[in-house]
Amino acid sequence: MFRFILGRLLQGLLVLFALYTITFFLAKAMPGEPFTTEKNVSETTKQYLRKLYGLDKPLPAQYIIYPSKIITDRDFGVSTSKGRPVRDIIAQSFPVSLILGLGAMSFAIGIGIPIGIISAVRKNSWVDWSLMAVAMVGICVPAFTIGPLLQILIAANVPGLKVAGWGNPLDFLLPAFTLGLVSAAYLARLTRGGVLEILSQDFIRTAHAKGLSPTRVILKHGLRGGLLPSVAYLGPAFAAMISGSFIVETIFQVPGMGQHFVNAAISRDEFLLMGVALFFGFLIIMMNLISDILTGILDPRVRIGKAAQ
Amino acid sequence: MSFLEVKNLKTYFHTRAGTTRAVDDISFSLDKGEIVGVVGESGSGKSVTCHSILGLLPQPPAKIEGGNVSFDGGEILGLDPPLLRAIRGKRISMIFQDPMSCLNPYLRILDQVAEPILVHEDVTREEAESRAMEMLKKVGIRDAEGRANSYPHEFSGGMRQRAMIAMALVTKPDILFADEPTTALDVTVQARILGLLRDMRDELGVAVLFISHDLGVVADVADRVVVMYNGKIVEQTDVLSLFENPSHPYVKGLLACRPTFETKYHTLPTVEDFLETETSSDGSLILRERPDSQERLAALEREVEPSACSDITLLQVDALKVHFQSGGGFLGKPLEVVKAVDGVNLQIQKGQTLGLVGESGCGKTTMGRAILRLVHATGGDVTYDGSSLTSLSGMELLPFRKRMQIIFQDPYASLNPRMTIEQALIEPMIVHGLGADLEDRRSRVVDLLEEVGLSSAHLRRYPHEFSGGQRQRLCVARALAVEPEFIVCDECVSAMDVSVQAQVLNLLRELQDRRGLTYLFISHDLSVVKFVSDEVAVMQAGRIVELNSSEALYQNPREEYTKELLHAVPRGDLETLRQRLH
Amino acid sequence: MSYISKKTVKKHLFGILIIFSLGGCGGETAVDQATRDGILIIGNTSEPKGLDPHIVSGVLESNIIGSLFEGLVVQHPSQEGVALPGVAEKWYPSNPDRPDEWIFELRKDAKWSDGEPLTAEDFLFAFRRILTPELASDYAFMLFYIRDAEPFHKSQRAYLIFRNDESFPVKWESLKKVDFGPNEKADKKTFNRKGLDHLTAKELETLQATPSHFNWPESVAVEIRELIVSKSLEFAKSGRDLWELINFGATAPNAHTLKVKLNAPLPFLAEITKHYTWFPVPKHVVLEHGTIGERFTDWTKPANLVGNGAFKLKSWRFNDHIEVERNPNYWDADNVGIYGIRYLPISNLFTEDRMFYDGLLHITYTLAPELIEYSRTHYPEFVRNELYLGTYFIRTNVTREPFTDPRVRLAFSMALDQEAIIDNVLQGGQKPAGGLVPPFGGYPTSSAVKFDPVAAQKLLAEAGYPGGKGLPDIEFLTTDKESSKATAEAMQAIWKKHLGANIKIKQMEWTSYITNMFDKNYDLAAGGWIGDYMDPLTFLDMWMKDAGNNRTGWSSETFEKLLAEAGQTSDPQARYALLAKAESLFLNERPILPLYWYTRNYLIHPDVKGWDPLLLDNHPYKFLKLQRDTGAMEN
Amino acid sequence: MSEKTPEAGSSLWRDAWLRMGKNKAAMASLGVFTLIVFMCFGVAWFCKDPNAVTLTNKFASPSGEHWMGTDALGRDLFSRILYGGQISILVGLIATAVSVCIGVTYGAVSGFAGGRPDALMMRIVDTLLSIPFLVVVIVLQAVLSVWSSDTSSWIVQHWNWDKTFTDRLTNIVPLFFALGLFGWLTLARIVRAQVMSLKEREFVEAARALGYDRFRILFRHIIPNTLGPTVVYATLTVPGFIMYEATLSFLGLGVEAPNSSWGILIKEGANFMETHPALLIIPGIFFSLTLFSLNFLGDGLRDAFDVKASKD
Repeated sequence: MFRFILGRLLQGLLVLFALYTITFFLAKAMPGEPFTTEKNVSETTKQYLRKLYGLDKPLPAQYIIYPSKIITDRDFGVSTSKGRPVRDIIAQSFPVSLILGLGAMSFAIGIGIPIGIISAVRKNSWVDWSLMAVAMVGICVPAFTIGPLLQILIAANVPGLKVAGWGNPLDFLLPAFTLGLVSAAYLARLTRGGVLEILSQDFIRTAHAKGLSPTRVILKHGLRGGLLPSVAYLGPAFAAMISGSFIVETIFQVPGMGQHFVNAAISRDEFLLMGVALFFGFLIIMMNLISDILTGILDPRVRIGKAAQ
Repeated sequence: MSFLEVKNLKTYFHTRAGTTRAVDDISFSLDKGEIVGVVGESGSGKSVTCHSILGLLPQPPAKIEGGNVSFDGGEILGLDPPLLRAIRGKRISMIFQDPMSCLNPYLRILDQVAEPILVHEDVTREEAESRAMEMLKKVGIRDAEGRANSYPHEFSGGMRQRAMIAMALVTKPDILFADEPTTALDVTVQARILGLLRDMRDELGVAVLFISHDLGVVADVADRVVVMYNGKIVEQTDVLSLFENPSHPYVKGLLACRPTFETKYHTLPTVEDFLETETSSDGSLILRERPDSQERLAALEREVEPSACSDITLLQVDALKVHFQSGGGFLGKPLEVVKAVDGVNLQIQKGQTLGLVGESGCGKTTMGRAILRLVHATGGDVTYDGSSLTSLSGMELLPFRKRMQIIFQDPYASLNPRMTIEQALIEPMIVHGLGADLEDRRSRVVDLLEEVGLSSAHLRRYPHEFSGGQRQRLCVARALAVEPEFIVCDECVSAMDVSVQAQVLNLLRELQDRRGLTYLFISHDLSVVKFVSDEVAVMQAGRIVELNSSEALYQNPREEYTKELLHAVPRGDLETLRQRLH
Repeated sequence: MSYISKKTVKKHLFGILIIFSLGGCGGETAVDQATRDGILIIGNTSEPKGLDPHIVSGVLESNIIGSLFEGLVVQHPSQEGVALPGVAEKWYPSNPDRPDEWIFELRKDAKWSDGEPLTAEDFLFAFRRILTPELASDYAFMLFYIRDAEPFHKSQRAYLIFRNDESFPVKWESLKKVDFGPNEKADKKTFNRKGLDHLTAKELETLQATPSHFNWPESVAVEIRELIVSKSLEFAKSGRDLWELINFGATAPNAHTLKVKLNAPLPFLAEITKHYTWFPVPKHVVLEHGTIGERFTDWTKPANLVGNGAFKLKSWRFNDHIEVERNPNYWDADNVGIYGIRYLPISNLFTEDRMFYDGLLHITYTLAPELIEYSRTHYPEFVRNELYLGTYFIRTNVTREPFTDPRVRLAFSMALDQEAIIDNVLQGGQKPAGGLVPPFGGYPTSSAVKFDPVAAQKLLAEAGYPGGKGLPDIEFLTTDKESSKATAEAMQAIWKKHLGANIKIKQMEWTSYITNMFDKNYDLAAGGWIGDYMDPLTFLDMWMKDAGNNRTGWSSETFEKLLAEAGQTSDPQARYALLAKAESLFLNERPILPLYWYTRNYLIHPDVKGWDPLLLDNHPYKFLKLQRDTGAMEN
Repeated sequence: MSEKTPEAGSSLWRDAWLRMGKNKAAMASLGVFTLIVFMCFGVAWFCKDPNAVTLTNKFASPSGEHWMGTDALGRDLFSRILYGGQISILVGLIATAVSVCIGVTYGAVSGFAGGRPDALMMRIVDTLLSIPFLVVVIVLQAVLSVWSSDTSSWIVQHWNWDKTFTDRLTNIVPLFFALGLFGWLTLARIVRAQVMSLKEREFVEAARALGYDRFRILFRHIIPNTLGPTVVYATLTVPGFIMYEATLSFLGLGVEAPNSSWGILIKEGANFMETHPALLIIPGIFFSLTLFSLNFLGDGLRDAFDVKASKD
């Protein structure tokens, strides 16, 4: 176990380094630079700015300086578009995204998995079909449609719910719903498939033969294995959810991390860009690792130690 | 009135393809403390009967069309689900055939064994667990305290079946339905489990409905026997009279087609030698005794001549070793080396059959695969027809792949479910450059199918459309498609009904005669090995403990282990039966 | 499974009940409460890049800075171009006939929000700071009117040393060809790459020893070369900075007088000083947290920020809000009408408007074009539509066929049905642009640009493309906004219809769009310009040859001569006449195709009093009042 | 036993088709999908010019002239939807096909190889999953927009193709590139998991015993058995691709204005939610109908190709 985690974390470091390399050169390949503006800024000023941010150095030097600063000083550079340290930006916005992501995930799990189970149990009935159709709607309807719809239909009419903003405990409800909807739909479909697969296994008959109630059969015997596909899906999905979403954040005015992915790219803010990309890469690595460990816990037959070599 | 009384039970399956009468108007009874054997081949309705009684059938497609089942004086057919659940697992328990797939792989053994108590009785978890632990000890799980928290996959087959039995008995039920409880097990384990069932009956007064396709096993435990064929009961009598005086041709066939240590036939009789079937106008099956069965049997009764010991050594195995690393897994078992095959020497002469017996986990399957280079040997050498195989690269190995073949235990798993028979048989020819063109290959496929006794009309069918016996014939045909000289038969009849087993064994023998094939016949069934082999090797814990000619080994086992194995085999003959009953 | 579903339903019913029970407390909106508390809630597009007036350059930052700092003069709340006393009580040119030197008399009770007195020294420090090259301020050019400010900012050391040196043997202008600045294209081995102005003492010594390290133009005599190098070295070695050496334009005769010497007469200097680049910064606080040229210091952090405006920073939650509260040390604190302002960085226009409808905002930053119609129907009393000092136009690339031909440019401009686009696509009450400079007091607004498809077709035919035949595909560069796409599609259809031109629309995200425009990698490019200050010059000087925002490739010596002449003219009327002449010349050539003059569309709650239309939208918050407007938001 | 003629052609495809025929939901979906495809690729050519702007007739209600009304620039919504459907259906199907090809191959190779190669390949997937997508798009836009206009003019010059058509074509290709580059990652993980369990099955061992090379085992024996989950997941990714196309088109990578697609119509329509909901709802209905039918079709296909399912 320990060796496995250690190995995966070491691989994770390599992934982060590869990710850094790719992001670095992609950032350099984008047209324009951080100081491209509409304003009448003189070339001298731009030179000073480049020097200030260390962007006047030759590429190989820049390539080495950034990671070595991260390692020695935990310094992720200063955002060229926000004028503040990247570390502060992530430290300020990630907790928000984390709360929103956790809300979205609880919603996705709380809705998606029960729907999947009910659908599996009532396979090929109208209940199943209509639930799966609802799930399809969840997958089809993009966030930039469902978000405004919620604002117009719900927030504007339900007292206590605000159209947008972040501060009151209730404020996270609508954005979390919007963010979690797609995942809920995916989870519903994956859970349905997983549970169906398990329900066709012989040991379910054993469970029935023991005289267990159908509920107990499904929850105790069917669910554990039936959740495996969902767990595999949730790894990257959870990483994506807690790192924020540009669309949901701008629609609901949430000060989260997702907008930095977009804004950093558009303003060629390469330090912020690499900062959030590395952070997201870190989340992906950790979540995939956790999802693999969870798979191992859920399914004692899986020897992830073997799979990891 | 008996404790359990089944009257005129009818269970039909309604599918798109039509209606199948899985259980067709059967009646039987079971008394307290009685063991009743239910015998029949797969599809004869044995399991459906049990499932019907317990309400475990998926409805639809199944539907109970009629009949009564009274249990302890009350009707239980069509009982309210909650009331039926109170009986299920509490008063009537069930053991299933395959303990691996019937135990929940995601839950610990102890949890699963304690669950029926928790559900049916108002006890604390601690109490339930301690009772479960007691029961686990009672069914003979060594080191129960230490192992009860393991998962099913960490148990061997026998241990799993014991856990199943413990799970069934932990609520002290009145009746136990045992559905092929030993079919997948080694003979020694089987003997122990059968003993256990008898002990439980004696100790707890449990009535057992013992389902099996093997009359030999039933003879070892049952007081009375019910024989089913095609959804109907064809014979129902006490066990002794069944063996002494079988009346139904099907029963006669079943008794005859089992290879035993005493079998003298060159070719095994099959059920077809006794039984003629005809579909009547209303769709039901009419069973008739073959008028010529005596002649047919007589034709088979030819003393087996020990085949002339050819002096060409086709295969030579020297100090073969296969070691695996195991453990080091996820939840922290230490890394250990498993010596699956640990220094094995043997040789097989051309045209002969070497039988390899041993309990599951002894390394016989690994050895078969190591010989074919399907697993990598850790040490030692395999020489085939003068060339060493262990050092060959992938490309150099290709010619030997053509000459050496393997047939696996599960024919269904070893056929690609998405390939038609034609594709599956033509592909090896393409790979090995056999046959001039597609037409030629097609005609070879047709010939092959006929050789293994299948109709060439099924060329475009998929494996799932065949019965188990047919599938194994397909596997044989596929192995033969590359015209091999040597075939490893890895438990290739172990999962089959005895009647089908007889057909496949006959086929293998016939092919050996015709093509001069050499077999390495791996099996845990000593009777079968005895029937097919010229020489037999007994394997234990990765080593060969005894190797001798078939006759000598069975008559005069030298090693204690061999004796133990031989002793455990249910003989299923009258003498043993009489011995048991007195 | 009925068990599961029932339980699920129960759980959710419970959740819904919670929502309603928590939500059911009164019908008062956030805005109602804010009005009572005297807090103005205002939409402000996005998170500011900072609050340092010398570093930021955006409108949204200026909105916040406008409450935290105060300049020499203050914009009148309702009258355009009128300056009220700010830090300065009085201001006047020392010579009214030639207003190239201005005197500002600062009020004696001016204080920083931490109670420290505000003196002329703070202004000098502020000017010096924004012009310090290391600070790399985007907007430093706003101070280039001040004498020597530009060469100082551009580190033109040699220029500053020699231009005012009477003993220097040659005329400075004759040295134009020398590489004083950095020259990226120069040979790596020479110092030309770094530029003479930027060499360190050590490098200058090397150069003195081996003059071949620098490529001089032939015309510069060897003695001059040596003189320049040795003087530069002397200066570099002295350890003094440029500031001490040069005769800089801003001086402080005493603590409460500021004297600003300009390059040329500038009658509207007061207008310019309303811009935040001219605001003072607290020298004592800035220097406490870093040096003058340090860009990232903590002095603008919420705990440290000290200003001189009517408000001071109360709280700042990144990407969520910035709130300011009254500054008790403000000289005019007694007359400030509101208690605070809450700025919300709402980047999504729709969200902003919906928040307004939901009673969460007093004023929106903009009204989404798609929602104008809806708002006019449902919330007519809240919709504002005001002129804004800006022009929307389409740049043409005059270096590429077919727009090298002025007739083609004119044809495209004349075929542009401005009113159809305004009425049907934009719907924001914009005005068809008759010229480059939007209408404002005193300046003779041009009406040269008119929709005339027949004349356009004729011109196009004259240029050799009758009915659009022979015209190549024309690439129209625009941004990824939905509204600019719709405008582009409408123009595409209009040009197709009237001229038979084939337009290919190239949508790009912002920086790519700017970069392509910079690289002149376009045929037509949508664009616009918002005036920085109330003068036509802000729209005209960008079309000079070397101006950073020209980007069309167009230039005209006559045009530049006219602008230069206007720059030396003190009489406002004569100056406007010259500028109008330049504009008309420009429009005859038409390197850009004016489409409309901007309007601002936004929503404002009637509780806000004293928010009057201003062309530059630079509302002085201290005059605002919040009062419950009876009859508002009854629904 | 004696007849030698095989049963009349019960090939995998025919069998699958027959089984499909019995699945009502799948057949209805097939009908709907065919109808939509027919409308977009057939009927569309007889409709009004989808790009004809009539500014004065904006937001018109449905009428005989404009069956579904007009949009914000007075263009006929119906023909815009049909023409947009051409792009969206192509993007949805081709991008999915590309990502299925890459994802299945990659995942299968990774799972089959196991050990170090597998770990390496999966870490590459982790890396690609974390790369900021927008940055890639911006770079691609810069690089490929030059490529597409060059290619377009080359084709027009050398092969004499219709210019408008060629332009549309070369504009779309970079889009597939962008979508295909990242669309396969999750699928690869799914297929890998499948293959890991399939490669332990006995028929794979049988294939090895028969001397089949790894290539044959992987592509003929293992990959066809991963079909079920692949089809289901692939149908789930289609809406994602179609909506992505809209975002990319706005960034200049894909459909060039004034041409349209469902994604673009929905994205633009969403802005008129309060005032002209029809602009969102009508394209939305076409979009979801297509996806619903594709989804049920996918389920049907999975069942139809699952030869085991017909056992009972």
